[in-house]
Amino acid sequence: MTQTEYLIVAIIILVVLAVTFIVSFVLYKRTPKPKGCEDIEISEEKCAGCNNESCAFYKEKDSIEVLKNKKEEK
Amino acid sequence: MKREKGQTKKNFLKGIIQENPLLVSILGTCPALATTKSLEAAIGMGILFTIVLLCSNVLVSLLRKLIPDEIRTPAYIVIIATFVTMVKMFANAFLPELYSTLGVFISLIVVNCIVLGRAEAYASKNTVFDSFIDGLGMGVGYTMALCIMAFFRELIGTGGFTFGQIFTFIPYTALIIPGAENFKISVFQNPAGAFIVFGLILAVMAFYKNRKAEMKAWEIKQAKLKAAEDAKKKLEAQKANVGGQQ
Amino acid sequence: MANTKRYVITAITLGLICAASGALIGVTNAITAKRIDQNEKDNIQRGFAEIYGQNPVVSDPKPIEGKDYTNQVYTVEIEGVEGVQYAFRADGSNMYGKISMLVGFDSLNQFKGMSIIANTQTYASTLNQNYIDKIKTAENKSEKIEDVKCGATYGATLIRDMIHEAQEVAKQINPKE
Amino acid sequence: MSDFVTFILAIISAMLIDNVVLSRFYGICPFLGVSKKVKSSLGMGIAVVFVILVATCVCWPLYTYILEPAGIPFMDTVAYILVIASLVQLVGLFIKKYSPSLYKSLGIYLPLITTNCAVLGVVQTNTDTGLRFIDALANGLGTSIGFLVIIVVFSCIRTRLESANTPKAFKGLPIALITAAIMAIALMGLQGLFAGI
Repeated sequence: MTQTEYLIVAIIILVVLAVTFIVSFVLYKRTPKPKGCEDIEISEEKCAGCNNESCAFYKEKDSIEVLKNKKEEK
Repeated sequence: MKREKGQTKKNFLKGIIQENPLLVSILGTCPALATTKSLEAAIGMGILFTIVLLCSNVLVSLLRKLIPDEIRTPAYIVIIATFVTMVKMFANAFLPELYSTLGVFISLIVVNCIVLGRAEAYASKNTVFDSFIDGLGMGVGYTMALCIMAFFRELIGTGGFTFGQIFTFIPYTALIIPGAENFKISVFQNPAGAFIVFGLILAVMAFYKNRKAEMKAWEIKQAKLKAAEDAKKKLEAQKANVGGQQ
Repeated sequence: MANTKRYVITAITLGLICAASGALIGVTNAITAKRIDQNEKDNIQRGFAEIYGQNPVVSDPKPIEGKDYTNQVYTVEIEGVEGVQYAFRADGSNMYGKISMLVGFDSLNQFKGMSIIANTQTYASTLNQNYIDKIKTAENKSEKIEDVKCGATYGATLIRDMIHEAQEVAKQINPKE
Repeated sequence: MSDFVTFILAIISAMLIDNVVLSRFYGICPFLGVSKKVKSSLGMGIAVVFVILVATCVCWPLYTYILEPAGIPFMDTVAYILVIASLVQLVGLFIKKYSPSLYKSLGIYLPLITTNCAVLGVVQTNTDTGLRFIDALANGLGTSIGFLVIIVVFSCIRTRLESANTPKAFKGLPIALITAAIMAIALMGLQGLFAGI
């Protein structure tokens, strides 16, 4: 194969990778959580000490605060 | 939209002090421990990081209305990876010493939680200018935190500072404290030293935070005591008053 | 209908982002490629200066084929020194990374010195301290080359093998006897 | 020396002597963030082992047989991050759909692995340093097992630190970092283990 052909193949593979990533990302998000795992994200002990804003569950962190406050009130 | 006065300044300072990405949020720790062997390397890493953060923040906030919510993360990762690759190539071409010193850690900016985190949490919701200022503040804050760590590590580990080895355009200067080379503790140049310095910095910060909280609690307590005393005095005075009347 | 439109817009946006990234990286490459090549050449020139002392006149490299490590030969001329000297470029790798170096010989095929161009070994600093620096400062260099026990034995063995091979090639190219 | 012996030696040296967390500084974020409970650190470690192994097997051929002949080796970081991210999403998808029990224990850590420096770091160094495939595999295996071992050991220590009587300012992360420093010093003692071979 010449270099140009290799280049074309490489670009195709890169595009395929990008498409795979996007499709799998969307599919992952759309798949419902299995039974019995609906609330695993909002567990205090697992996420405490990690401030990673890019974590997919970070948005649900606020709910951890809510949980904590509720506990304290009790 | 009307802007509050001083909001830009507040926005900028927030990244340096209140929400310092390294010292308060404990994010981006990998390069912080690995590239702080010398002050120069830390400054270089901070600058590259700031450039990537600024570019990605600006572009993400420019495109924030175009990118659908559902595929935000993949788009951001592609954008960040592009900028990192560009920065890497520029570093390789124009600062080859910096490139070889930092090595794989330039590529690892892609997976740095701060860049993706700021894109997700800030730039995707705010205007271009705000995102720019936010990126600048976070970048400067991170660079400063790196410099603090590198300062102690190089000072204790080698007994002074050397410049001009990585940024070759400045002349080579070695500022070694006379006599210090007999007292240097070389473990601070090793991985273990990085952990120790980072742990001690966090401990100092926690100490001041605790003391502040204690002072506040003490003030509240004093205020309460004073109030109670006042009330008591008042009561006594009333009693005396009542007694006097009788 | 509205859904289809949304998907099309999404796809176009993503395509544009990817195309823009590709274009940006391409442009950056066009800007920096020359400079990176030049850096590499400077590095090699610096290596020769390190081996031979002053700035020597170095020919363009000629490829060598069929060897494990040695892949290029340079002829080196120095003012005031008679005879042509040969230097070799050798690249080798082991399980800890790769080493690229220049190995220089004088006109009598005696080992003159070496210069590391790239060292990506995991234990690069140990290797530098305990092996390479010792060779560079030693009086009897060929004796130090054999002493590979240094805490990064695999890297040292690799360097030793590369030097030995270069020595053989030098004898073939420049037979003196 | 036979290839097998070098393979084993490479694994051991990547795992202990040149430990991924304590001397190469990859993956400090999960090392500090997810090491509060032994169970969760075990989950994170196993997920990382799996992803690093598969990513190594995909990325090395991708670079050597496609990117390099095509003359675009500088696209490596982009390609690797795409491979790792899609791998993580695919694994997550599979687990989410077919194995609720695995999802329960690993589900929360999977999205975090994309931003774990250890994965990209290993894959990138494999090609940056020009390793052969077998060495790259050994590096990946050793690194990931090293990560698993260290994070589990560290979480065991941390659970005990919780109840230890530490100064107030050192509670939490600072004392954990000092502990990590002591562990790093201990591992430094292994340097030069294979010097005689």
